[in-house]
Amino acid sequence: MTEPLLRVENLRVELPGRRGVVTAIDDVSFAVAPGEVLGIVGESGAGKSLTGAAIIGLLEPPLHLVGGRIAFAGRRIDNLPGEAMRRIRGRQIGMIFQDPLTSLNPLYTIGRQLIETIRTHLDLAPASARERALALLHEVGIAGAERRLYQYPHQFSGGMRQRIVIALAIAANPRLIIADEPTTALDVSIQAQIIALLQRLSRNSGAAVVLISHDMGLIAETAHRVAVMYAGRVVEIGPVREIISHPRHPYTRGLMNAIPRIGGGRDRLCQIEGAMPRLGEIPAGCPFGPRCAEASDACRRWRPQLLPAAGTDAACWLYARMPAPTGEVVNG
Amino acid sequence: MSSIRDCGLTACGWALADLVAPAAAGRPGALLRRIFDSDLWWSFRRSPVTVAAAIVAFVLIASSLLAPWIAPHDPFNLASLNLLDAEHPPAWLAGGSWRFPLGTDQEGRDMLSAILYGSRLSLLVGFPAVLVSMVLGVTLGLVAGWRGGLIDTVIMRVADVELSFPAILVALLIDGVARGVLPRGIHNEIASYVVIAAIALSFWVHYARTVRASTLVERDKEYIQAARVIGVRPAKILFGHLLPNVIGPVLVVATINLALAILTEATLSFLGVGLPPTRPSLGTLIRNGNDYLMSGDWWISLFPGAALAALILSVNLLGDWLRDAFNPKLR
Amino acid sequence: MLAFLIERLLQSAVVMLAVALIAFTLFNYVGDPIENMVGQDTTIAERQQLRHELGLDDSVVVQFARFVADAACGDFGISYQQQRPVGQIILERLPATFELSFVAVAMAIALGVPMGIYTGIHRHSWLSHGLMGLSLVGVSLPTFLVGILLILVFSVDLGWLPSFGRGTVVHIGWWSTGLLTLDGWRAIIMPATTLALFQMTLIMRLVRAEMTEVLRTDYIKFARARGLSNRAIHFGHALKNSLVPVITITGLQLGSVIAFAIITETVFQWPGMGLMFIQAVSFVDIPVMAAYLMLVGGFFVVVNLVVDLLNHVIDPRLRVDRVRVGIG
Amino acid sequence: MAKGAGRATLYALFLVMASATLGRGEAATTFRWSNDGDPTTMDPDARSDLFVTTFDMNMYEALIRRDRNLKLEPSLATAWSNINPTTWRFTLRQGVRFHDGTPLTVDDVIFSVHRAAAPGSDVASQLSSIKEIKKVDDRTVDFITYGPAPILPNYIVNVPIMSKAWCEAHHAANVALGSNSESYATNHENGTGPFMLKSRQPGIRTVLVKNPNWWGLKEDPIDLDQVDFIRIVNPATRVAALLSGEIDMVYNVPPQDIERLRHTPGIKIWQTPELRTIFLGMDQARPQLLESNVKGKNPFKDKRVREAFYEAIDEDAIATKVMRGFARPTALMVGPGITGYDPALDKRYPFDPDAAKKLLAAAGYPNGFEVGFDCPNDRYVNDEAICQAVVVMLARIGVKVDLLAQTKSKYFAKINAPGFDTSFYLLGWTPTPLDALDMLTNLAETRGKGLHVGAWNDGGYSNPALDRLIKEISVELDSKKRNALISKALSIVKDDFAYIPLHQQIVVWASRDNVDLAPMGDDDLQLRYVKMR
Repeated sequence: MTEPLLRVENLRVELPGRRGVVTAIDDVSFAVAPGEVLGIVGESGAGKSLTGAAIIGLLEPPLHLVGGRIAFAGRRIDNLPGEAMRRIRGRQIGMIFQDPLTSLNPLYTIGRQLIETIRTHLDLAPASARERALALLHEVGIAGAERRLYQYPHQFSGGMRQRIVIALAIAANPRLIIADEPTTALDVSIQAQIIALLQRLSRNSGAAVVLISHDMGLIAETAHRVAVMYAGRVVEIGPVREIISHPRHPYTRGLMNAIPRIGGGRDRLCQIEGAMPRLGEIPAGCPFGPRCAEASDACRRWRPQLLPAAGTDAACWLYARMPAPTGEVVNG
Repeated sequence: MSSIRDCGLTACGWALADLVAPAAAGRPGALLRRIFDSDLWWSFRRSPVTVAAAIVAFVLIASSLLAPWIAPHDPFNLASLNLLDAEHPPAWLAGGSWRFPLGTDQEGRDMLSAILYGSRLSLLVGFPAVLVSMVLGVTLGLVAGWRGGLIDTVIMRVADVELSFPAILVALLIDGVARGVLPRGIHNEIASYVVIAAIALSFWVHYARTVRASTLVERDKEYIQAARVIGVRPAKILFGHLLPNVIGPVLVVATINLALAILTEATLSFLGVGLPPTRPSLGTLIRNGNDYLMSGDWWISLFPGAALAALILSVNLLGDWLRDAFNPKLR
Repeated sequence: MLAFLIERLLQSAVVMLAVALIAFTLFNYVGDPIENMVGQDTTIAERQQLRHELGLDDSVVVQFARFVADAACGDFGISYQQQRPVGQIILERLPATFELSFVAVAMAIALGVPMGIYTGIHRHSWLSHGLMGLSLVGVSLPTFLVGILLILVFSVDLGWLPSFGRGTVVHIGWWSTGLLTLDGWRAIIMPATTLALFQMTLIMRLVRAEMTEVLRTDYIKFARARGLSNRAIHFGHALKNSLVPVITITGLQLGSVIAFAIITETVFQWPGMGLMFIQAVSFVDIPVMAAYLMLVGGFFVVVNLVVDLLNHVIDPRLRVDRVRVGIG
Repeated sequence: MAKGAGRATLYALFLVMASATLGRGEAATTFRWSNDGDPTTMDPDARSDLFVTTFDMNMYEALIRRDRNLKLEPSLATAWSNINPTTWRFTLRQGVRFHDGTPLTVDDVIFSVHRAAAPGSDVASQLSSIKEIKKVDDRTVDFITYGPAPILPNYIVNVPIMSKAWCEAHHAANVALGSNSESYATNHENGTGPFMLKSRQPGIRTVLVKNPNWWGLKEDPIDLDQVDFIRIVNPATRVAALLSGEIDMVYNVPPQDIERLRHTPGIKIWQTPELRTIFLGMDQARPQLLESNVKGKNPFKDKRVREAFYEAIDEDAIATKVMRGFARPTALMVGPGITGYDPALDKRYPFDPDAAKKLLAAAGYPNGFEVGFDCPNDRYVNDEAICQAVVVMLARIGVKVDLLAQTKSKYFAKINAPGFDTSFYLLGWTPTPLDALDMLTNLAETRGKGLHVGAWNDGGYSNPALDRLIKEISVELDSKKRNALISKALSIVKDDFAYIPLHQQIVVWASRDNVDLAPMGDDDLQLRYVKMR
């Protein structure tokens, strides 16, 4: 296993609110190897986007990092001073947001926004920066880049704008790209093109990708490994094949069954009863406990750690060969 | 982004509904608990500046509205004025007396009572004037921005004509007409309405232009088109969805215009078209006192000035908090 | 765009005519100029004769028609008070008011915008609260009080600045400027500050309100994610997006600069058009008042035009819409 | 603009800037003075108020002038006498030259009198008694009047002598008031006086310089080389300019600042009683008052009501508090310095609110009545404050007064002819020829057709006996007998309470302490008397 490009250990993010402090991300750990595509999946509100924001250091106050370490290419980046972190953003880690309509500054031409980002990180004269911008546009599949460089965002379609966002994100050849629901706002046909584009770019530049999405189908086709998050925690993580074919954690299983299959039966899709608990009201023990059919007394009292479960790691007592750790209750 | 704006209304609608609903259900106690429990109160309590501003505003407005009962003298009752006690310095200075705690003006009016009565008059002119001009201006601004075409041109050109007449001239016109039409006696009673009309007529333009500019930008946003698509009546779209998203700058202009309204009233009174000289407002007190600054009677002008400054300061700070609190995007 | 310009200029002509008509109906409420033109010994017969000569006993419509006809060929009539052509008086007084307003607005923008940005970015720093509070005091004190207090401190007590007038003035053609002499600058500081105070507060608060909203948008978040410097984000991306409402209101506030200029010029004896107008009102000098209002009316139309154009320059979305919807 | 041209203009601007700041060297002795009003015209015949007259009469001169004690003294005429009841003969001073060098001749005198009497001239009404003017020889001229005109010299003081050639050359032969072409004489002058016009910015600044070959230099050596008149409208700014030393003298000093100025080092206060009398008038003509709740009759027609109003007003309080001691309470409609003023009569009826209440009850108004009160707020010193004080005092005896204070142009348009639209008003009057007859004809005589007759009698007071007395006074040549008749007339006006006189204002000027002035009753600043150490 080569040294992981990104290593996240026991990440903990809290949100001080009116009724006391709430834990938004609780003890999340995972790693991403260079060139690898890690999918992070889960219901909305499970903390996927927050994890992405935490990695790139863009948590908006009052959200703030409380515990854990984030290491990028072996160097800790969660405690870097503002200026140092800023230099990493865009240069080492690129980020793509969900809604292309609002991710681009309406008053600047796309050329200007591209050239500005390029010259911020790469020491290029304006003319060569312009060449690179044109090359980027070409690379992300925008025809007639020469003419369109000086047009404004509102003169492009949703799909085209997302391509420009991606061009912006990879402008400085970052080694890691965090894509937060990159295709959610687009229709299906464009989605496929965007995903293919992301895969091609990642393969060509060897950049790792953290793909955040609630669309299991998308993750299944794209990611090498998948982390399933629930109520601010990683409940299961492992190679995509394993997660798809035989999910270990009951929640992951529920998710897989919820995906309609082509040629599958016509009857009702099976649903997971209840709803994910709000951040302030996470039950003791396993957060999925109340909704889990196989919940046992242990599940209700002790919080499971990520335990190896034949092929994937799952935070579930079903796979604990050893008896549950004695007495010690860890409450989220 | 557009989704956040879309819930702009619902958020503040929610805050209000949250407060009102239980009262409607006939449980006033619950309303109080609701208020103290709601988000608004929490954000209010958190910023000390706003709490201080609220206290100052409350004290000033309450004391001025209760002036007839709490003021030591009645400055508008001419019979009680005695010319010989004119220009007493404040009580704590030599020559001052505790009968007139803040001293007296050039006509023997006790400063403290004059400030209380004066600010009552100023408020009774200031607030309605700003309200009327805001309602008128915002409505016309929305309509101009929304409909575009001829209506927009007409409204904006009327605004230009309006803009070129300083409030002073507008007041002269209205006063002249009022004086010509109405018999002398009634004129004094409606003097304050004349002033309100004059100020409102020359201030509505500020709101109209601002709202129009913002409407032009918001009009093509998706949440508006969405509302249009589901058949919401245009008026509901304008006032329900669009207005909350353009209200920010309007509140800024409104709170500052309150200061402008009070001062304009003083200028009009000086020209003899505002309130009658025998019933001076806060602005008139400052203007009259202004001539005495050089003669060493600084208190005639500075105390009313300070009162006005405190009033405007607190109202504006409250305005700031209110705008931020009601703006879901900033929560 | 040319069609749009011509259309707006035509509209401005209509506006100026409307202003002149309203002004004329107004004048018979303002008082009777004859009283001020003659001494106490002039007989009633002479007054009637003078009134007839000046055409004051004609109906308002006739007076208005005559005024517009003359104005069209640049003759604004003779001032009752100064017995001189109104056009000449305006040419003398215009530069003073223009320079004062220009310096005041420049000062207001130069101070208001950065302060607005700072308080917009650091919303809860004590300095922001200090700035917000301080700026309000400037707004809530009446202009004439602020003016007098400045004079008291800087002219009477310290003697640094002149308490009145425009200092030595350099004539370039018919235009007179005080900005070329040190004495001129010393004279303009206090009046410009008094005038700028109100504008500065308004601009600051507006920029703050808009900046706070813009900083929450996705494209700012994306800009940060791209590692752009704070300066580029705040002064580049964020500021430009906050400018649209600010420009509209600042353009609009030029009007209140003119209204406040009337008071400021009276306090500092600044030989501008505001002072001329106030004296014309108290003297009921109809030609001067009519000319002033027409000029101000025209000025506003131009300002509004410029504001609309600026908005189009800044916001490309408006530009496209204009073509599609044909905004008036 | 090509690069080179840009740099060139920059140099030009820079040079202009440098020269402007250098060229400000002070002239020998410059006297800088300021006032709120402005000398609106340099044409001495077109002037409309006292201040313009004062200013212009430093450049122009008349045949006769007044000295610092208001006594008549020779000016362009060396001698004058009433050779027969209807003829005044004047002998012209020799060797006098106008500012443009042309000599002064009798033809100039005749031309000037005709110009002054022509319509449009503000002085015309004062020359109504002159039938014709005849040239006797190169040194003497005769004024023939319709009837005996004992006070003609008092009017001649106000007739400025202009150069016939200069006026005709610049087609300023008559006053341009009201015409729609600008008159040359408005902004240029060619007088014979001690000062000449150097530069003029109307409404802002007017600069005069000494006339080196003035005929009067021997008796009155002129101390000043240049006189800068700077207009400052705002009272507080005007006082500040004096305190900060930017100006040497303030002509119109706000009364409330006088106390402080008196105690400020480096400042000197000059004062002398002014000739203008401030008084209250009542509408005694209309059967029913325009602005009152009394219907069917006019309370002011009843002498007891007028006396009640008189005794309800505490003039001493007004003089000390409102006017801060700068007013001289008066019982008569004319003050000291006016020919015919009789000090014996100058005792006010006592201030007695209780007696006033009784009088009102006796007249049928036990709890008073309502009446409108018209007042200017920017014409006389503290005019609005005086009115508010009167309102307060009358309120104490039950009379509810509805005060309408307006700017002077609206105020005069309301109360003066032809409408006389007022019931109770405040007014001030300065007899221009400094003679009581002027006050009696304008204010006390029943309104009639003739010139002046009751022209300003806005209240419509009418007393046939008084009218006959006034006719007698106007033709009585013996000054002792004339003064006796005037005293009789003044006592009638006083005892009949035709008006309620309040006070004569006191002229107050303020200056730096290195300035020496000669304040005069008619508020006339004669620059020839001004000295600077």
